[in-house]
Amino acid sequence: MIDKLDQVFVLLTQWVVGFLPAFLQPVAVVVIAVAAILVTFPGLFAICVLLERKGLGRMQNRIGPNRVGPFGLLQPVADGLKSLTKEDLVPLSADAAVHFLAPVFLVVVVFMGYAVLPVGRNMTLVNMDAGLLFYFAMGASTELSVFMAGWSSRNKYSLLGAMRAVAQMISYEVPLLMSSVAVVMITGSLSLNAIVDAQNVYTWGLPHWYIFTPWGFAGFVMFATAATAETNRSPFDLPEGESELVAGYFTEYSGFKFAEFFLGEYVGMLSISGLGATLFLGGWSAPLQVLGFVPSWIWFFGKVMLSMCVFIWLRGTLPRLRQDQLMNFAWKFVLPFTMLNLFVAAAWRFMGDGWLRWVVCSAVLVIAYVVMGRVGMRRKHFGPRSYRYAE
Amino acid sequence: MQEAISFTPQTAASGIAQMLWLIPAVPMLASGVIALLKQPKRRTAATLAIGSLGFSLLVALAAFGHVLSGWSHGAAVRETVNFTWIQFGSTNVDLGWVLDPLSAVMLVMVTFVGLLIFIYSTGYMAHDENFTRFFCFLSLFAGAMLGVVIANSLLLLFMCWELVGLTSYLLIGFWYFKPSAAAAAKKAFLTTRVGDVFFLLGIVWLFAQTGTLLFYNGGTGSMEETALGGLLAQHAGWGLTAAGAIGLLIFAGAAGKSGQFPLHVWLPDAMEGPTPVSALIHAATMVAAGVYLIARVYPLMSAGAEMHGVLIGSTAALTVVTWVGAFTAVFASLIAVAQNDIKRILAYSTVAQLGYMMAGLGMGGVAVGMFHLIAHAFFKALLFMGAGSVIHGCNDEQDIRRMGGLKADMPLTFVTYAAGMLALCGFPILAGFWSKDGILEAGSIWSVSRGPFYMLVFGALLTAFYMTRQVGYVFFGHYRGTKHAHESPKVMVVPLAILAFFAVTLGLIGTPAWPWFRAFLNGQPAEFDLHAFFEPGILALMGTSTAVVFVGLGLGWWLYVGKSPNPEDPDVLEAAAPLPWKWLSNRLYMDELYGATVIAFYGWWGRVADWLDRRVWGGMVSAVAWLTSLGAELNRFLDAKVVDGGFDKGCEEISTSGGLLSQMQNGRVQTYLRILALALVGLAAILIWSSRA
Amino acid sequence: MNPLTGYLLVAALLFAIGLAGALTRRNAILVLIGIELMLNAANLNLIAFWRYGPHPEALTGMMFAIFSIAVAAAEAAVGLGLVISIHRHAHTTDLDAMNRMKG
Amino acid sequence: MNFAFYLISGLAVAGALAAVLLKNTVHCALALTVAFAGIAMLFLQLGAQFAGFAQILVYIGAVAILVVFAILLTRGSETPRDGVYSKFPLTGLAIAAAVFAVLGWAVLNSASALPGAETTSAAPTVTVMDIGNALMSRYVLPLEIVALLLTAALIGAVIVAMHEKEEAN
Repeated sequence: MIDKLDQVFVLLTQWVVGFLPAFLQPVAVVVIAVAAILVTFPGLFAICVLLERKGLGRMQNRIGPNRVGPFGLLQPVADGLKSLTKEDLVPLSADAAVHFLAPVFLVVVVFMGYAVLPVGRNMTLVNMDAGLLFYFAMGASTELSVFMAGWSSRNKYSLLGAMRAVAQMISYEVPLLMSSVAVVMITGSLSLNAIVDAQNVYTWGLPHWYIFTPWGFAGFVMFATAATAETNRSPFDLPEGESELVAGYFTEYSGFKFAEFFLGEYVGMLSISGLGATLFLGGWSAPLQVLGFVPSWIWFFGKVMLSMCVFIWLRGTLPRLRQDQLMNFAWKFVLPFTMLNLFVAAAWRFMGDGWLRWVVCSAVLVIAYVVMGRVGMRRKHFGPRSYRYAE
Repeated sequence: MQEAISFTPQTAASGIAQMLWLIPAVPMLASGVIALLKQPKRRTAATLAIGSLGFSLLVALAAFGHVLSGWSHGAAVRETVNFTWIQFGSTNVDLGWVLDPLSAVMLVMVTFVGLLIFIYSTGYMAHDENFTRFFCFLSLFAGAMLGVVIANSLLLLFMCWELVGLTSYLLIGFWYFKPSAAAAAKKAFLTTRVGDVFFLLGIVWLFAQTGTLLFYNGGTGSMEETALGGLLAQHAGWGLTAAGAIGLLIFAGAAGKSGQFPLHVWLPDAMEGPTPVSALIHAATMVAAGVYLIARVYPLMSAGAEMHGVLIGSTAALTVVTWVGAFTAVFASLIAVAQNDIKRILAYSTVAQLGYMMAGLGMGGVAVGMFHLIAHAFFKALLFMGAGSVIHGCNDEQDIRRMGGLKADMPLTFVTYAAGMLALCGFPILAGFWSKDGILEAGSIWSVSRGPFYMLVFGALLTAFYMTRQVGYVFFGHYRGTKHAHESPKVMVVPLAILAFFAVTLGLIGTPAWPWFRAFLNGQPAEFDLHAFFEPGILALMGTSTAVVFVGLGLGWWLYVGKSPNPEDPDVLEAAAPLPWKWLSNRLYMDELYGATVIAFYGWWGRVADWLDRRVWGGMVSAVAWLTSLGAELNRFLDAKVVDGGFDKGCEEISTSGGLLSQMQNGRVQTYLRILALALVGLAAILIWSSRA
Repeated sequence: MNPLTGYLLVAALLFAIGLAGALTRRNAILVLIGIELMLNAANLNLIAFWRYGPHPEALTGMMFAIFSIAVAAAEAAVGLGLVISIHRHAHTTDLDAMNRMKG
Repeated sequence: MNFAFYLISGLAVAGALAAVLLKNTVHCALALTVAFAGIAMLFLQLGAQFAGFAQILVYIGAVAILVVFAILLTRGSETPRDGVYSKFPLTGLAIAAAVFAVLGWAVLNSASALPGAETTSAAPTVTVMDIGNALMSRYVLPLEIVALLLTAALIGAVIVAMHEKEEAN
């Protein structure tokens, strides 16, 4: 029974596909899976938007949206209708084609990411051998769409915002990759299913999640920071910093295209949290062996929503980083730390079981964190500000 | 007579010999200091000159005393101090000085006479503004003359000889603003120079043969037997031995300096200089240098003379010396007769007397010649200074026809002048008589020929005649001059008196009875022997010479004394024999003869040289220049046609084609890419085409 | 027609298009784009031959392509860096103007 | 030859043509990314999965962005003053055509001799593990050399494009 509940969606699709002629079945399976993804994640998007506005309100000691529907639950529906009906303005000087293509390309690429995420047991759209690589390949393309958006609207602020966003995304893409490489090194395979299977092992009831290993924990922390930067959220949301660049690269967008960007951003956050959960939090594996009965996809979505809460929580508390601080942090702290993490993971791998490897790895990581934090990030006593005007 | 002189072997030079070099050095030093003085410093110049010469006199007397004491102890003294002057390669040139009777006597004579003349000239030159310069030259001359006297090396002697020549030039041309004085100085210098050239040839030949120029060097000197033996062995053409030839060459130098026959022309003209100069240089010392040189080189000249029993034979060199001396004596005396300038007469008389000395040396040996030289030095200096005081008295009037009757106005000068005149003529018992007598005696017994004897006797006659003529014109008759004559100051008359005393008494040291001088020079003991007079020919000889002197005096007295003809009308002799008189008064046209021959020759030779230089050498140089220009022309042609035409044109072609190629590299990347692609296509096409078979 | 020739033809076409781009465009960056295209065409050839070659399991073709991709990325980075620095000095990206290396 | 191959190669060629011929440089860059995507898909179709994803990651992710940055930094986005094409565009095209003709001719002629004409073997499944092993065994030297090369290129590009300090004043 539990197994049935766990595999409910899989069985459902097999039942539906059964009606179709044989040569159509593989295509049908794929179509159904894609449809499922396209339905669930935008739904989650709506929930997150509400959750975020309610959460932020609560954090800022105010109620948040409660006018639309009971306790404001219909607020996302209202937003959606609003964006659909709003007039879609395109600036005259804008480059029409690229202006139109930018949000489309963004949404397409972001959804492509979900192809390899293992939502539940046997519930991966495409079980690719180089799944992680595919995911990062798709992740890398989002910068291009951001650039197209910023450049095509022929607006100085949007171009500036786009440039900042692209620079930030490139800077944090490398640490993102490096931290995930540690996980790949330990599991020995790029496919996400293999990674989840590797973590889905229990000793004394406790799962072998990578987060519970010193290098895993460090890796997860770095992955989380890189993820928030990658999705331009909270402390790193400089590109669309309202106070300076109005709305960053999508200032000139309105109406549905603006909604698409919004959708793209939130779906990106969901997918990156999903990846984080898969890599470090054991994907759809249960936190305790005893809880094994609970269907796998619940754990996956639970972890994703937990990450979203953390995102929202971060947004409510941390102030915005300045551009140079942001870049310095990326190149002078996160990247070196993740590289060190690789070495520690290798050491972890070859030091055999026992308390020794725990002590050594954690000691090295803590010392590195303190030293790099103190030396690297010490507030430089800044000299007089030097202005450099664009040539 | 010339006997082998036994000299004590060279012992370590005594103290005085060591100091001998001070004698010439101090006057020279004095002249140097005077040269630095300013013109108005007259007193210091005079005191310096006289003081230095006085010091030299004292040292000379000390040296003479040393030699005298050595001689009196029976050992003739000859001490030499030699040192190496310069050394090149293996040979080295030695210099040195010698102290022996000959140099001692000369030292005393030169310093004594020089001192008297210095004192005399302080008075005579008092009015001249170049007083200091005069005394500078005088002391320089004295130093040089003393250098010649003490020299033991022919080279040192030659150096001082030239210095003497220089000072004579400076002093003759002292009044250089007078063109005649300047010309006379130049003439003197050049003629002595001709003589000196032969003298230098002699020196070099001697050095080549004997390897040393020192006279006496402990046996190895050039005047000693070993060197002389070597020289005799050599034969130098015309039957002369090397010794004879070298002797003759040296005699040519001496002839130049002492004014012998061919080179005597400069001496009369040298009278242009101030009178003390004439007295010092052209009477007493410098002209004597030539005679002294022959005396010093006598062993060389007389080397190889055969002995005829007692009489010593005569070598070819000595014969030549004698004949030249005799002829000069007669020749100069003849000219002196027809002269009207008081100093010119004395000049010709000096030339004559020098001829006597040379003849004396040639026939009678060193002692005879030297005795006459010493005697002559005294009375000729006296005569010149007397003439000087006469001229000074007559306000610089030199023509005797404008003087006369000075006997009364200048009694002291007249008395001393008369003494000197009598000594010169050879008046019995005066100095000149004994010295001339010695020479005549030597001439009478000369083995070669009796010609010179007769010529010398005729010369003595002429000497007596022209001297009385001169005294007659100057001191007797009435004064024909314009201004009133006056006696000279004491500082001039006192030296005259001293010299007069010596002119009278000097003869005693050389009389046949007591030949002290000859003994002293030859290093033999001298004993007093009255019987010498009674030798066979002596009395006859003395009788003939006194007779000759009296004939001369009487003739002169008869013709000239008391007549005082007025200056314009001709001389008595001139009236008697106008043609020979004219010849004699024009000095036998010797100057014109030289002018016609030597000067003409030089002129001609100058033109030849000029022609040679202009035509021959010039021609060659221009030919070379022409050749180089031709070469340059050829080079230009070659360069233009061959190099430019061929080579450069070729290079241009290459560079233009290079230009075309460089179009390809125009820096644009795309052109390279196009070429690349085309090449690819071409290559592929070829490959495919070739492999299609 | 066997599939390999198809791929080879496509690669050749892409190569020619890249070459045309490199030859005709004036802007240096577009020339670089042309060159990138030519490189990709070459990679395509490599993988095509690897795929239809006799020993696909030897992985040589694919490895070669991977290394070529890496090197091409480096080349693109340096090339664009050069173009940027040239632009800063000569204020132009016009290829014809960059003929300082003229012969 | 199945329909997908025609579709994808058409996409790639269209992208390439657009990249070469378009006026606006940014459009060319974007067209270039399309071409890269097309080529990546061809790789995937040929079974080289790793190469395909690497192509996407490297070219679309990095090189395209780099090109776009370069365009913006050198103000290429404004239309150039003196024409888009170099002086002799036609010769360029002609040469390119000639090269294509030669290559095409060579391919067609040697079609018979090409391997794999007969065996339509299934795509060899290459797993990342095999690639890893190959890299670490047979191709370890090229790997190290490429690592060195990339570092050098990284530093070199930075230095070349760095904005010298002194030039600022």
